[in-house]
Formats: sequence, C-alpha cells, structure tokens
Amino acid sequence: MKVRVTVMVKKGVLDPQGKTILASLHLLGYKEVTDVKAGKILELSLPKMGKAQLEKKVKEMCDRLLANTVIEDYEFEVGE
Amino acid sequence: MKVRVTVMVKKGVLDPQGKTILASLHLLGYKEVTDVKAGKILELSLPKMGKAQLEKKVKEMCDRLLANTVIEDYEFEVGE
Amino acid sequence: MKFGIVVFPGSNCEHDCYHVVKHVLRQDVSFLWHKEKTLARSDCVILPGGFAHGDYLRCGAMAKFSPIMESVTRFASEGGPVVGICNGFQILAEAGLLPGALIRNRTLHYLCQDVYLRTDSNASPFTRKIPHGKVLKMPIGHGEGCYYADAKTLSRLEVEGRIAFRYCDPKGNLDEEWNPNGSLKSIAGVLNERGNVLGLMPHPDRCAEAILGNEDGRVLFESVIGL
Amino acid sequence: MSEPLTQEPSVDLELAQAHGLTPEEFEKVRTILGRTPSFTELGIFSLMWSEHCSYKSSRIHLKRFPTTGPQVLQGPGENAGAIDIGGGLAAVFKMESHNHPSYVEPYQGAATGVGGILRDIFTMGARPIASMNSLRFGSPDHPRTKYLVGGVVAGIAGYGNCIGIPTLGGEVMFHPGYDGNILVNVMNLGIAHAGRIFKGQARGPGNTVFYVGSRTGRDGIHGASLLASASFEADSESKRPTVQVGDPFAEKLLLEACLELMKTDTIIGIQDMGAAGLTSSSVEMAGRSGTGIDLDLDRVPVREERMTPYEMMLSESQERMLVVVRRGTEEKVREIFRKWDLEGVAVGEVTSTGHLHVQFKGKRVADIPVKPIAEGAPILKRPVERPAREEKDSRLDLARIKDVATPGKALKGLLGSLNLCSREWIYRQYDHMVRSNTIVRPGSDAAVIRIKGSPHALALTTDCNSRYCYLDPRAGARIAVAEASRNLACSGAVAQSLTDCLNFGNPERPEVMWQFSECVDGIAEACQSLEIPIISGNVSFYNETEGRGIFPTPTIGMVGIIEDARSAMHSYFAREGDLIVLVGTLGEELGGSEYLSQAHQLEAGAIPHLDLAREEAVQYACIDAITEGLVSSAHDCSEGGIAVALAECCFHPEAMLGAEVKLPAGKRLDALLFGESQSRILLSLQKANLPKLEKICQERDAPFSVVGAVGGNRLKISVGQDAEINATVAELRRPWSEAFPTWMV
Ligand SMILES: Nc1ncnc2c1ncn2[C@@H]1O[C@H](COP(=O)(O)OP(=O)(O)O)[C@@H](O)[C@H]1O
Ligand SMILES: [Mg+2]
Repeated sequence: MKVRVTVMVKKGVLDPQGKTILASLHLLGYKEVTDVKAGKILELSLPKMGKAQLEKKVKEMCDRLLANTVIEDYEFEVGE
Repeated sequence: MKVRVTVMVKKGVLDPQGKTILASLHLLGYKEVTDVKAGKILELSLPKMGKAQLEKKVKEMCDRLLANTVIEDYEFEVGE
Repeated sequence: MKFGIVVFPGSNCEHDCYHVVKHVLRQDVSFLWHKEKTLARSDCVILPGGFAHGDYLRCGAMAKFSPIMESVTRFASEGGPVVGICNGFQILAEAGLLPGALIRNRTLHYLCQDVYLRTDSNASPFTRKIPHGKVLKMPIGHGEGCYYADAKTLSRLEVEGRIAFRYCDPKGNLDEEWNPNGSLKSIAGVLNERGNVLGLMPHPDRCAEAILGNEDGRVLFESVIGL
Repeated sequence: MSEPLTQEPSVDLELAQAHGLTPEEFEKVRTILGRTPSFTELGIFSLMWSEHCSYKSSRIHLKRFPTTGPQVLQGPGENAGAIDIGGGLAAVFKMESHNHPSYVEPYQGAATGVGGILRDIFTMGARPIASMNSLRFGSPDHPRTKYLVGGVVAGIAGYGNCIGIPTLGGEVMFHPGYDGNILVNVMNLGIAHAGRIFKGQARGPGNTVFYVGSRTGRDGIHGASLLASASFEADSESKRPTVQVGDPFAEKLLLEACLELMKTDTIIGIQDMGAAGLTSSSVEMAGRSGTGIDLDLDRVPVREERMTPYEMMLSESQERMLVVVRRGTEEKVREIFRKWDLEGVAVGEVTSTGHLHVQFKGKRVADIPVKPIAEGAPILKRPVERPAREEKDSRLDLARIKDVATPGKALKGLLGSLNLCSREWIYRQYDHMVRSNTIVRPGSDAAVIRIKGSPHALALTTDCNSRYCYLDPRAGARIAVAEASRNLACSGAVAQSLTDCLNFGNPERPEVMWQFSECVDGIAEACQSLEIPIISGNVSFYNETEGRGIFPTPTIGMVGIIEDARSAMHSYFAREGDLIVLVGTLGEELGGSEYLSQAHQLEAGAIPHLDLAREEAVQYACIDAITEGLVSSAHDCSEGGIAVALAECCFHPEAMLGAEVKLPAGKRLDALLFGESQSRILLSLQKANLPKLEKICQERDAPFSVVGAVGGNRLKISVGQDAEINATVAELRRPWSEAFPTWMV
C-alpha cells in the first residue's frame, strides 16, 4: 500500500520558502498568484494491512519523525 | 482557488532524502515500510478562473520554475 | 582583462572572487547586480557561490530568471568564458547552460572540507594551464553538490571530454570513498559543448593565496587571464 | 488617551502578574502613568521590565566587570561592543544565548539565535565575518539529546551557511545537568571602520523612524518576557505554538541593505528588533537620546490579518530593524530597500515629548513616558547564599580511588568520549571558509582569520568548564577566562577583549545568585589581572526545569590579535624530529577532571589551582616564541590533561605524526597523565630553536622542560622507567574521530 503524507507549515508560522517562491512567481509575471505555501510530501510503501492499524502506525511515524509538530501540521491519505 | 502542485523525484534519479528517512524509520522499528519517496508540495492560491486556462497557466509555472524536469516529475490538482 | 562578477540576492562569495581577481591577480573587475541587463564589457563572467534566493525551492531555480542571465547566456553563446562556482554551477545547470543537475549530498549534510580533484580536461579557458590528470586540492562548501545527469548525458560528457574535474584520492585515483557528495562518475565540474562555460562545485576562490595555506585554485584564474 | 480598544481585556493585577510583573512593579507602572495601563501598555511594560530586557537581577553584579582599556571603542550598553584593531578598523562582537527556544525547536531556535546575534553586529555598522558557537547538551543517553544536537547543529549551519558567514569554532559538552535545559550560545564578530560605528539612538525631533526588513507576524509573542521570567516546566512544549522561524535569505538582504544604507549619510541611529521587537527598539533608542517617538502601527507591514496593537508591539518576528533617519532623506532610504526587495516604511517620528506614543486606527493605544520605562526598571538585590552542597563536593579522598592500571586504555576511552572526541562531525556542517579569510580552521585551540587589507589576523575562541564552575564558581570562572586567553596565545594572538554569556538557573534561588555573583567576581579578577576588558555580553537566567538548574555556565568568547597574520599557529605536530617542550609545570591535580568524571563517576574535589601571574608568563612565552617564528605547533592542556593534549597534537588533519615523551614519575599516574593543572602549553620546535626559547622563557619567568620529540607513527609516553602508553597514532585517532558520527547515527 502507498501512503502519502503531506507536511505543511502551521498557520501563522513564517514560511520563508513559500514567501520567496511567491515573489519569484510575481517577478515572472504570474501576478494573479496571491499566496504560496511550501510543504513536503512523503510517499511510504507498506505491506497490505487493516485501515485502522495502518492509520495508527502512520500517525505515530508522523508524530515521531516525519513532521515537526511544533511548527508543522500533517495529514495523510492511503492509496492503493 | 487553490492548486496543489506535487513535485516528486523522477524514477531512477537518486533520492537521498527518501532513502535517509527510510533508514530512520527502520531504526525506529518501522521495519514494514519498504520504500519512501520524498517530494515537495506547493499550494498556490489563485483567483477563480476557467479550468483550461488555469491548467495551462499552472503547467507553465511548473515547467518554468516549480519543477526541474531533468530530475523531477510534477502533477497538480485543483481544489476549491 | 576585465571580470564581471554577477551578484544575485543571496550570493555570498562575490567578495571572495572579487578579492582574488582584483587583489591577488590584479585584474579589472566589477560587480554585476542581477537586475542589470548588460555585462559592463566584461571579458569573463563569474557566477559566484552562495544561496541565490535562499536556495529556496531548488538551488539556482529562481536565479536563472534574473534579467542579467539573458546577457550571460548571449555572452556564453558567443564563446565568452563563463565560470559558475558552487551556487554558480547550480544556476548554470538550472539555466540549461550546462547539462545535468545538482541534488542533495548523499549524507544530506552540508559539507565544508578539502577535496582532491583530478583534472580530466584542459580543453577550456579555465583549465588550459593545468596539466591533464593533475591533482588539485580545493575546499568545498555545499549541501547540494551531488551531480546528476541521465546515462546518455553522462556518456556524452565522457566521450566529448567535457568532464573537467572529478573527485579523487590524493594520488588521483577515482574512489567512492573520496567522492564527498555521491556525484555520478565522481563529477566535480563540467563544461558546455563549446568548452567556454565551466561549472564546478569546489571553490578555487577559497584557495588562491599562500596565507590561506593553499594556492591550488589560482591556476583556474591564471588560465583564463592567460598569465 | 482615548478609550482602550473594546476587544482588549481590561487590566488588573491578576493580568499583570500573568505578564510576569510583581504587585510592586504593577504599582510602579500605575504611578508612572498616573493610571491603570491599557492592555498594550501592560504588554510593553512587561517586556521592558522582563529579566531579559532589564537585567534586573544581574545588573548590580555586572557593574563589577572591568570594561575599559585603550583598545575599547564601545563597551557594554550598545547592541555590541567594539575594539580598535589598528589600521582604522574596529572589531565588533558579542555573544547571545538562545537556550529555551532551541530546546523547544532545535533547528529554528538555533537558527534564529544566529540571526539575532548577526543583527546585533551589523546594526553597529560592521560586516559580520566570523561566528562561534558554544553548546551544552544533556546526557548522551537522554532520549532527546540526539534530536537536539542534530537540530541545533543543522540550524546553526542552515542560517550561517546561507547568509555566508563562517562558523569557525566553539565548544560542546554533554552532561545530565543539561537534560532539560540545553545551552545554545552564539557569538559573532564583524569589522567596521573605527570612525563609523552606528548606535541605537533616536536623536533630533522631526527625524523619521523607519521600519525595515521582513513583515510582522504573530511570532513568539510573549517569548522574551515569559521565557526569561518563568522556569521551564515539563509540559511547556504544548504551551508554545508561536515558535519563530528564521529566514536567512531575508536577513542576508537586510544585512546588505543596511550596510549600503550606512554608506549614505541618512542614519541617525539603528537598532535591531530582536526579542521584544518594536517595543524595545523604540523605547531603548528614545531612552538613550532623551527623546520621544510617535509610532503609527497602521503603517507597520504585517503578514497576518487583524493583528492587534498589542501583538504588533510584542511580536518577535525576525529579520527586522528600526532605523531613525535624517528628515528629508526618506526617499534615499526607500530606494535602497526597494533595490533589495525589502520593506522600508516610515512608521513614525522622533519627538521632543519624551513619550512613546503608539497610534492605531486613529486611536492612541499607548502613551508612556520613555525615561521611567527605559531606566526605571526595578533593580533587584536578590539574596545570595552559598549552598551547603559545596562543602561535600569539594572533599575528595584520593586514597580511596585506585590509580589507573591501564593508562593506554584509559586514554583511548577519554579520546573516544563524547566530551573529548573530535568535533569534526559538527564543524564540517558549518561553512568555515566562506569569505576566504580562514587561516586556522576549527580543530585547533583558536580559529584564526586574516583581515583583508591589514597585516594582522584575529583569533577567536569560546571556553567554559562548567564542571569547574559548579565545584567552585569563582575559581572556575577565573579559569574560563585564563583558558580562553591561553587558547588565543596558542595561535600566537594577544587577547584583546572578551564577551560573555552567563547561563544560570533560577535567580530567585539564593544559591543560584551566589553562583552568579561568584562567577562575576571570578571573571572580573581574571580580566583585571590579564588586562582583558569585557565589552559586551548577555545573561540567561531560569535555565531550570522542575527545580533542577544547570551547572553555572559563564561562557567566555574572546578575541585576540596576531600582529603578523603569517605567523598564525595551529596545534598539530608538523615536523619529524621536532622537540616537544612543556611550558608550565607538570602538576598532578585530579579534582574536577574529566577523567574522574568518566572513569570514576566523580564530580568532586578541589579544581586546579590557577596562578594568574604564572598564567600570564606562560602565555606570553608562547606568544613570543610564535611571533619569533620558533615553533611548529602550540597546544594547551585542558580537559583530559597532558596525555589527551599530546594525542591531539598527533592528529594533524593531513599527516598524523607520532611522538615519544618521557615524564618524571609522580605521586599518581592518573593525576600526572590526566590531571588538568592550569597554565600549561605544549610546543613543538626544531632543536636549533631551543636556546632562543629557553631565553624567552627565562625572560618571561615561565618554567619549561623538554619532554620528548616528534616522530614515527606511535605515541609513546613513558613515566619514569615504564612505558605507560604506547599505541599507534592511528589506533588512538580512530575512537577520537569516530565517536561523534557513530553516536549520531
Ligand atoms: N560547536 C562547535 N562548533 C564548531 N567547532 C567546535 C565546536 N565545538 C568544538 N569545536 C572545535 O573543536 C576544537 C576542540 O574544542 P575544545 O576541546 O573545546 O577546545 P579547547 O579545549 O582547546 O578549548 C576547537 O577547535 C573548537 O573550536
Ligand atoms: Mg585548547
């Protein structure tokens, strides 16, 4: 199974990367873009298992390693 | 409107970040994870516009700036 | 000879390059702010190290759109010597003036240390004074210096003699242990087709004076000046 | 004063106390204002009178520091201190702590610590060219330690490398006393023209107040006041949603823009907005100049919606500065900041009212007389009491401790311990060569940088043995100063001046205040004797978790000058056949040593004796010998004693060299080899130079003896007739170089 974990900077926390990309898009003429948020994505491959068990496990991995919950939020999505 | 651009390392290109995260997950005891791929996510905010126009625009931004197609693939998804 | 050193927002080795060119080699030199459109009659253009635009998104990704880059591209296409050092190399690769890409070091860590380089091509204005195969010691300082190109490009580079420098041991042998960042084929520096554009991750600008304990980098500048 | 904003809470004693003000302080605020403060005003007072901004617990003690000298251009009181380094140039430097934020979020905490100290330096008109970092972590076995080490180092690297300022050295120590309170002290040094040093002042009513840099968000609101006045509790992590995130790229632009602005004649005064942001910068600048400031918050660039005046005044958003510019030069200022794509907005005006007036949406939300808030902060005379614990710990009965049986094994153990092993894993991640000035790289006793356009070089070091300071704060602090200066001497530099970062527990405890007071005296004594003035510094209290405070840690950051940059010295043996000379005497003091702690789990005993006159003699003998070109290497003996020092001398990064050393037998082998007696430097030199060295040592009245010779690939140390240590350099180096990376995996 594949799980896609998305990690984004928490609301209100400065996102220097997003800010700079936005500025660049404006320089390139894409003035209509009003905001950019940058985050990371982690695609995990796991053997087939029950949904509840999987979700518990992935949540644990996120809390322990994949996200820095002091400044980041995460969500994940289970694929085929 | 929000557009979520996902940029992933191309198949065959080294992904040291994914590899390192995989190793760390194994160290933490999550041996069942068999692979990790690391990528970036960029959430763009744009004013409402037609789907075709939007897709064209975002594709252009990706090709020009947001992804480096020598090493990366991208896809995007339009949200509300 | 007149050098032009391009300054992007976030460049941080422009003063180091300036110092070498002006005070060590006593050449004419000026800074070229990235928003400018002309090269101020430079005979050689240097893209210095640093973190242009913070290296956000990807190293060099945004710098390639700076107004000055159009002139740099034109200058290069006319055969003018252009060298990109470290971040400058990343920018040249992003801009398509050099093939391939620079990705994260295999350890994921930034690395500041000396490396050994084998000179594999002296068919460029920057290497013509270096004997083929000569080993140089030079510092690196980068987090994203792992050279990547697809197999076709790599073999083309090899066949056409466009690999300028490779990481090696102190005797000049290629050895993965002496490849600090995991670069494919131990590539530390490459040339464009015509040989007038060089990109390299190591810093010749940090080793061109006796007081710094290493002068191996100087020969690159002397080559292009013709000293 | 118009009506307070309706959405603002009304102020009472309870709210004031929640802001860290005592009932007396709250009364004083009411007296100053002649009324109850508005919510915004309360926030402003609480920041200005916090420990962090007002130094209320430390101020009476810090007065005892010697701060003057012919080289001092700017002593304590400004954003950083400055000394004259000849040729019309000044070295501007300071050290800062970012302890609590780094514990909460190691990467960003350490990164913003670097950002903050850099602003302190370039605010003075200096271009930053060198950083140092002094770190303390908890036990290597503590579950959080690795994560903290990795994050802190990456954060310092991430910020410093990006902005392009080399991090040249520092120190790291692990001890369970720091489990809940790590220390992250960062130092920076910049170069300015001696005649163009800028200050944080707001002279001249009618002049314009500019806000420059990044936008304001809700970062770290209440950081400065709460962090610096309340101890850390275990659940504190959840209470802190507003961690500041650093943007080194924005700071790089700000740095360049400010330096460019400083070349024009627009600036009256400039100050960074660090902790306590808009509040402290405006109050302090007006306070120093006896003026007032009107601020219009509607013009402050914000990055979040619906920010209140309270939030804007208290925000700790990074990469911002407040600049007072000459009236009529506003357009020039705007133009420079536009060039660098930064905000540059006129947000106010200097006035002659002597008040800070803050305007928001047409209403005055704060009206505070500047002088009483800037200078009227309470000065506390906290009780000081020597703790009983000291008596017990100072007793050490060596008769009950077995002497070392296998010194070779003990040496390998020390070299492979996290406290003494190679720090390369750390400094390899720091760009320590950018700006192309680095002559002596990290790894030696002091880092050395040349100064372009000058024949001189500068040497930098940070030092503090906090175990010593715990066992005997006064003597320990004296040693910290002596060791720093000795490390500079080993590079050939004469110490010029120092900055400090005083990290302590809760000042409300009399025994912590005693430690503090003793350390201040110890530093002052050593500085007086060695003639090294203190030009800047920082105090960090409340490094305490659940009643457990850290070791007293008065970190010393010191700067020295090498007359001729070409004579700069490193600490590695460099030539086969060189003689090894010990300047100083052998000594056999084991108390407080790293060896006792590691081999016997003992942190006790009298710490090594320090004779400051002897110290000076030894240092100057070393400096003279280096200046005259007599020596090939110089290394001081510190943690791990002479055996560890000798081994380190063998670890030349490019060509390891062995040595054969003969020491006279003493009372105890462990004390002789691993004791940490002070005032000792190991030199290596060609035999032909020995007579000259002899003469120098005699003139300086420094004891010395030839103890061995460099050569081969083994380190052999004999004591009396017996070869006690005999190992290949490679086998000694392995544990030393591998310990850190192996542990970090
Ligand atoms: N945190 C650090 N960052 C960079 N360099 C460090 C750090 N800690 C130690 N070093 C370097 O490692 C070397 C050894 O440090 P240390 O044992 O503290 O030296 P000393 O005992 O001479 O003061 C020094 O060159 C020092 O600058
Ligand atoms: Mg030392």
